Amino acid sequence: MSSARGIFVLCSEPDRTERAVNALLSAGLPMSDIIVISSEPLERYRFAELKKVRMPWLVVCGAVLGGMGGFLLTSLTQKGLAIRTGGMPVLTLWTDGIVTYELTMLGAILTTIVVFLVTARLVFRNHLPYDPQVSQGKVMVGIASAPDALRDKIAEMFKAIGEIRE
Amino acid sequence: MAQTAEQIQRDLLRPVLDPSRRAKPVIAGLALLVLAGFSAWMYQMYTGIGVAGIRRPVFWGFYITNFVFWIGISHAGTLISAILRLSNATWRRPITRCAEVITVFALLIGAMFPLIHLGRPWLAFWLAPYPNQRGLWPNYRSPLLWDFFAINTYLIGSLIFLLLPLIPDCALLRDNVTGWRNKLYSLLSLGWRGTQKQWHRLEAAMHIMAILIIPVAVSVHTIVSWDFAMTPVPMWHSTIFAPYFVAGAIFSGIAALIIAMVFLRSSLHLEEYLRPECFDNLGKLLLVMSLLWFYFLFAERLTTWYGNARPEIAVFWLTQRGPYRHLFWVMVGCNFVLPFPLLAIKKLRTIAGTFLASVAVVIGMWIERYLIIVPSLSHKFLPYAWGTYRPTWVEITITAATFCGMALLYLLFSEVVPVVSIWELKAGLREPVR
Amino acid sequence: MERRDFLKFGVLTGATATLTACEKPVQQLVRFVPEEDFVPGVATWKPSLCTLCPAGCGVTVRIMDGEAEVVRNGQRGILKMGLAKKLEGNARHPVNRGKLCARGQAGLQVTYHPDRVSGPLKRSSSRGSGDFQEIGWPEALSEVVTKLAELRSQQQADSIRFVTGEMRGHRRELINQFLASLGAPAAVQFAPLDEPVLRRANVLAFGRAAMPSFDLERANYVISFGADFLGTWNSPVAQSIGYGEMRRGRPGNRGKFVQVEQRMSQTGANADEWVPSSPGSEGLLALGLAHVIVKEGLRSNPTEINSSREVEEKLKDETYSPTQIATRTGISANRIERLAREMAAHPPSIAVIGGTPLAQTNGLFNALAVNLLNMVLGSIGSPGGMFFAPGASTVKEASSANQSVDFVAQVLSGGLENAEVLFLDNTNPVFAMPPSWQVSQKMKRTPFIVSFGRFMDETSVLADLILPDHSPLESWLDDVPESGTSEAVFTLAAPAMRPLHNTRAMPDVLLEIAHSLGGSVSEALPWKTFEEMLQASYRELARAERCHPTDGFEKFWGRMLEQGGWWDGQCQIHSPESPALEFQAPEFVPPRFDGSEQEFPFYFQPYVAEAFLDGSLAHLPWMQELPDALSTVMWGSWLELNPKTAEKLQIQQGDLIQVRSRHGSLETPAVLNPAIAFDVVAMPMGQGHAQFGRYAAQRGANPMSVVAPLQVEQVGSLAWAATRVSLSRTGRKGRLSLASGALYEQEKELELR
Amino acid sequence: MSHCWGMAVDLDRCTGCGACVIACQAENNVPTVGEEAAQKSRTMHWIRIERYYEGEFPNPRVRFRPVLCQQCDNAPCEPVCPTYASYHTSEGLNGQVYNRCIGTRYCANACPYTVRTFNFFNPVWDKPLHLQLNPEVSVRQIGVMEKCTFCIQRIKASEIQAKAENRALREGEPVPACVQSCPPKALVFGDLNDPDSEVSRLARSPRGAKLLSELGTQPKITYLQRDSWDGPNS
Amino acid sequence: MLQHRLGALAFSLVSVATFLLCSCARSRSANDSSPGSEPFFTPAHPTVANAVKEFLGWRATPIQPIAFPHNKHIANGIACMVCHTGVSKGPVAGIPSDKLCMRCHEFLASDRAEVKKVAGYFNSGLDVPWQRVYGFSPSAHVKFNHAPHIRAGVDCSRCHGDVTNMTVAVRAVQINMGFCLGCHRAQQASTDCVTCHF
Repeated sequence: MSSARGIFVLCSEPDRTERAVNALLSAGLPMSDIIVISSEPLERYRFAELKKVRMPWLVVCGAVLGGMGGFLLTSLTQKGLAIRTGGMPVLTLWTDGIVTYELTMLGAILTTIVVFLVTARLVFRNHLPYDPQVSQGKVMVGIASAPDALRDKIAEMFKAIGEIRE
Repeated sequence: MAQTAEQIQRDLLRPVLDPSRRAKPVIAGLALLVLAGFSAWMYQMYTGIGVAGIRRPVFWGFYITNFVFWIGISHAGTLISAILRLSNATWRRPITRCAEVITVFALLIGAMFPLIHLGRPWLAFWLAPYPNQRGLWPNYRSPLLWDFFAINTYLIGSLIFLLLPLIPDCALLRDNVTGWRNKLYSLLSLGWRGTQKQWHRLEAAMHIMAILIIPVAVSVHTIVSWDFAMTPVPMWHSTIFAPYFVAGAIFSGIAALIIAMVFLRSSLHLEEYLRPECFDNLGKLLLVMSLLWFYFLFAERLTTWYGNARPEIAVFWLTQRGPYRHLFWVMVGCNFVLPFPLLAIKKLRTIAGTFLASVAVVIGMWIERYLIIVPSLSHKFLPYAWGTYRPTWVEITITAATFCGMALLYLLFSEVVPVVSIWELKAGLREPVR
Repeated sequence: MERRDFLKFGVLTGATATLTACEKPVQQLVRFVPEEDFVPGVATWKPSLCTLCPAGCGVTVRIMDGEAEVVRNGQRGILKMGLAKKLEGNARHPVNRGKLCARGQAGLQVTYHPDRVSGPLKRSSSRGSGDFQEIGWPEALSEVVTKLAELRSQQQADSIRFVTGEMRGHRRELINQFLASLGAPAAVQFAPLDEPVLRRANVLAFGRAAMPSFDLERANYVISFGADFLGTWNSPVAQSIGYGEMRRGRPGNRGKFVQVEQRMSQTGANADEWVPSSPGSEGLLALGLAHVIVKEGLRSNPTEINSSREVEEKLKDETYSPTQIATRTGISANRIERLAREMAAHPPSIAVIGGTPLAQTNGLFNALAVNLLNMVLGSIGSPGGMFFAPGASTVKEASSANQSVDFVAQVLSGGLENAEVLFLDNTNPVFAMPPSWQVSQKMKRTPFIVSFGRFMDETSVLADLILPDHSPLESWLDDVPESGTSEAVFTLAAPAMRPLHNTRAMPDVLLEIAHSLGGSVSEALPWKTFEEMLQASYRELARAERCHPTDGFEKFWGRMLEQGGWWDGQCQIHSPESPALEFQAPEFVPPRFDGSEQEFPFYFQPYVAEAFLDGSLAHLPWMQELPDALSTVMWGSWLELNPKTAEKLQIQQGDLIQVRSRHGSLETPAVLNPAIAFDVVAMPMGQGHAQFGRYAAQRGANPMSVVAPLQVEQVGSLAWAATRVSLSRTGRKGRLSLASGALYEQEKELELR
Repeated sequence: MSHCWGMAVDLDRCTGCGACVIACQAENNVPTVGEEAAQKSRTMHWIRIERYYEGEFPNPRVRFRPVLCQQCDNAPCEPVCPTYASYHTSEGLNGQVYNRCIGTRYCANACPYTVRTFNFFNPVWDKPLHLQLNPEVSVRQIGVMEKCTFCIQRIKASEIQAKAENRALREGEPVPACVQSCPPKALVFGDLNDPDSEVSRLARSPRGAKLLSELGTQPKITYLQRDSWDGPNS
Repeated sequence: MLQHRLGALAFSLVSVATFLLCSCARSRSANDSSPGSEPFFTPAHPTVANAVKEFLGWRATPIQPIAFPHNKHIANGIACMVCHTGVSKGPVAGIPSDKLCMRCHEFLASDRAEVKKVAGYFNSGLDVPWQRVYGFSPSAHVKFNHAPHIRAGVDCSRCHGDVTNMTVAVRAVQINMGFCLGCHRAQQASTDCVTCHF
């Protein structure tokens, strides 16, 4: 590990959290480096404001992919099917539509979950510090890798806010 | 809302963390009945589908009734919760998860029935399109195949819809237990930390899912209705069927939700959370659906009666005055006559009132599905081939077992995870009062 | 393998190759083929003969090789053999011309029935207990031989009785020769469908004891008095073919068909007009029709009758005028007149009588009256009329005229108790006779009973010894169809397949017994096998008839076996050969009924069930599951009554009804039939077997158990339609399997209201 | 030239005798189901003779109508089968591929003629009744749907035979078992693509009608209506 | 084989449960009226193991009552069709009855043990209970006709392997629908389902 270690503070209430965040910001850290871990979404606070996500667009892409998959599945089967049907259609556009529709939705749903898991860094990348006290309502604020130069300063600031975790 | 976050957490985690409750005999009893149903199914599988009461011309009976019924019930959840989420109704917070769980379990149970009713269930995998040496594919023209796709999509969707908001609560549990349960919840929480990014993504994903799940749910019951409407069977071949079924599904779904909530409320002491206004609101919804259902019923019956086409009118009179008349009027009573005053009069729209109405609606809607399937099939076009249907003990056992199964799964679920979303309630605390 | 051996093998395979090369093309009628020559998986068609009813249709049997589980020399194993797979009509046979009824086709199941008696049995405990032990053929035969020899030595051969079912051709010939050689009285037939009344009437009217044939193909008007001629009566396949042609075979000319009966039969269901006369009044109605025709001078081509003047005078009598008979027959005078004028205006027309009217106490009157109507219509022996099949004249028919009656007389006069030895073949009087005649009890007193039964039925179970016969498909068969053809026909069939079980053909058994007895008996029956007897006999016949072969008897015989018999191919419809008809106009005799109208308000009409005939086919699962044409009932018996009657008695479809007469009672479910008179209830014969294999035993009820023991006047046969009964509900539901869901196609419910 | 097999049923000839029912049962290995199953209307007959009363005593009438698979051109049973077990053969028949059938029974519900029968149990033939089974037709196993095939095995055998002899099929070849047996010749079978065949001729008859034609299923069986008698030349 | 694996998983789960729960379930005759009858077909499979085997297409290797050496007969110049007579004429190739065997073996190699067995069957009036080597399970519902294939010039070995090197015939070729279809497609023979399934 590099010398850069994380430093966090456990705040017992959201107002303190805001103070902690402000402290970090004042230390010159960018908002994107600041990590706020809580047991509930803290949407009201400034630090919760993140830029717009691209998730819906990805989902639309997934839907299009799913739909294309569905349409290809039905239409290619039609092509590749060796079944003799005595002149009856193997498929029709109307019923193609239904399967295509369902697979479009499935594509969208699966994309949503995948995009969520990836962007929320679940399952895959899991090295964030944590403290079980978060689930008792504490909020953990800090940065994952603080330059040594700043660590002491931050620690100093955090001391007033709450318990420090490294 | 007077609770604090700690209180919420304590109250809602109690059922999970404190297993020393009296549910065990209930669970054992339910499990026994489920086992009986499973045995009946195995007996049927071993001896042949003939142990069921189906016969010519009523080739579909209890099983498909159950299938439609349970798929209908499954619309409780996701649809309601999605609509309420999207409309950002605050009173949704304590009930969304109850509803979503119903969806998943009802769907699982419902999806079992097409398998149970197959003549050769061991070949059910032929419904899936996969490359094979025979060069055979399923027939995409068959509504049953649409069902296959729709139900699978819906099942995956509603499972995700249920599990996504469960992740933070699993993380919460993870921090509150030790030993193997800790490992289990660690796994279930997928490494959830609770960073603001995660929260944000979660809410975004939930929002998208809520949007996605509504058209899927509508399509599922539409397609279930098309299982019937696509065939030239008297009173089935009807354009009204799709909205009729969707409305009926939501109708029975809300009723199921109310019933589940009443049980949860009393057994898990969630009086503080599942508050009367929830029931009042759901009761209003149920009232709307009851009116809608009656409207559809009237439209369907009136056009059939007015059209007076020979095969259709035969089925019409069969249900109206023939051997199915008792069932028919019980259905109307359960779905409209009884719930309407209970739900329309504000004084009666209490927890008990909505509960009573809901029980009636669930019974009535089951009968409705039965009356859609059996009379039509028993009186098709050629009177010589008319017939009757009577279920056997196998069908009855399996049907009863699925109700028990639902209760059992629900009960077990409520013991494993908080059945009311803790983080959503907590978040609700901070919500600016509008 | 050594070189020498290999050469031998080569020769052999060469021979096989030649054999297969000159084999006949498939799918053609071939005579009995040894198993080795079957092409596996390819069907061969062999001619045979249907013995399930007296019509005598020619059939072809589809034979394919298969593996049967058999017992050979006490060892169970697999045998590859030709197996009959399907029966179809013999396309060349003049009676049924390639067609076959449902019953005939189900004949296949007689052979493969799981409850066939598979070997000789000896009674092992008291009579009727049904306990038998298996014995070998030698012991079984020696027992019979000992018994017969003993009787012969005691000069008691006349106490031997032989009762058969309906039987023609050389089987009967052999039995009679066998009996004659023993010095025993001739065999007696007992067949419930034998129609002794009609035979007697035909003897009286035409000097012929045969069943009549009808040229329906060319008829323009057919009136049938109770005869189910499209279903079960006489020669139904031949008659159905003719009916089809009458209806639609002549473009622009569709014949009319009128049926007179109280309960609509399958035949009646096809009628253009259905006339429900009152029970027993059919003869009167026929005379009424004849009255109108004679009185109004509508006759175009009357049959010459010697006594025609007297008969005519008699017919013109006002007693038979439509107005006079209207109340008695229940048919309005206008209608009678219209019918008479119609049938006279559309010659050729035919009147047919059969079934219920003949089973009234005045059955003979009814039959004679219809015969007279035919004469008045001029339909005797003319195209489009009624005639007698020419083949029938070649075999002795007269003796068969009253065989069933003889058996009835024998039963009633104590003939059974007096018998020392009773042989039974293919007949079941215990089942088919009313219990009040106590056939079973009387038979129990007979010291020694031998049955040739293939199945354990109510009569065979009383036997001391059961010597099971081959199934028809395993036997040599021959027949001279009595009706249904205008050609002279001999049907002949070799066994279509090898026997499945340890059975022996009854004629062969008789020959073996005769040879064991030795002496004059053996000399009288010089043939080793039945086949030999047939050959010898047909050699004679071939010489006597015009069919004498120019290319030698062997070829002729081969051709006969290949096509299933011999027929001359010439249509011969001619009047009966009696010089001129001597005929008395019959006197009207009112029918009598057993039981008072007050106590027993309903006429009870058993009828011949389409699927079971007299009950002899109830053991076949295909027949049990064949929905009855009108009631659509399967697997059971039922009582038909009018819905209005049912409503009055508060009876619903499927209710278990108790039917009671003065002589017994039975319980059976009710079936509503809108086409039955209000005061008539009808019930199919054939069910209610106590024993008859797993499919028939303990199923339904036997209508005979309530039938009164009345006899047809001047004939003596059972008047099975002369019973009155009362009905009562038991309060239970009966076991009723109905194929139909609705009576009417247009339900009255359907109107907009 | 491809064939289009069809049938004409002359209801004026049909006597309701049931010969076709047994002929079919014998030819096609149609099992008997026993009384209990028959009570539940689970009989397996591929052809049934419908009986309808009209009117009441003393003027009742009865109509018989043999009903078998109508081999619809536009068959409701075909599209609903999820596995292609019921499908349209190249000769226009409604094929039923037993081994592909998973037993949804959807086709039977969709069939407006209710002519499909289902194997609720494995068929049973008490030994040695199994020896009567026709080896040219499969014995349908539990859980599969079956129905009239127009005796496809006979059609195939005739076609193979004709091909071996290098000729076209003749009129009157093949013949289904029911048609073969029918005593009054009410059933006529043949190639509808051949305008001179008897079945084509009958299909054009003014008496001809299709069963439930209002449903647009386009059956290949023509029913020639029963006439009433109103004179010698009707 | 994917479908088999999938199916196997599902079915084995189910069948284990069946075995546990339905050990008391007796085989039930559809003809209730016929107690004690010995049905040719059981209502379901006689045992669960049996059902699983059929589902997975596992077939026991047939054990023949007599070790018939195909190779010796073929080496002696006896063509297939000498014994399997039906192959060019009809649907079934046919297994000869012991009468055909005895045409030669009455005096050929009649002292050999296996030949004596044939003679034993012949003398008892019964046939040798040969076991099927090929053939389809009843649930395949397939009707195969040899003759058109022979007429089309399909060699016996195409489906039956090289019998010249076999003693007792073994299932040398796994015949399944894919095998049939592959050939039918290559030869442009009909692939209409009712060509074989009826």
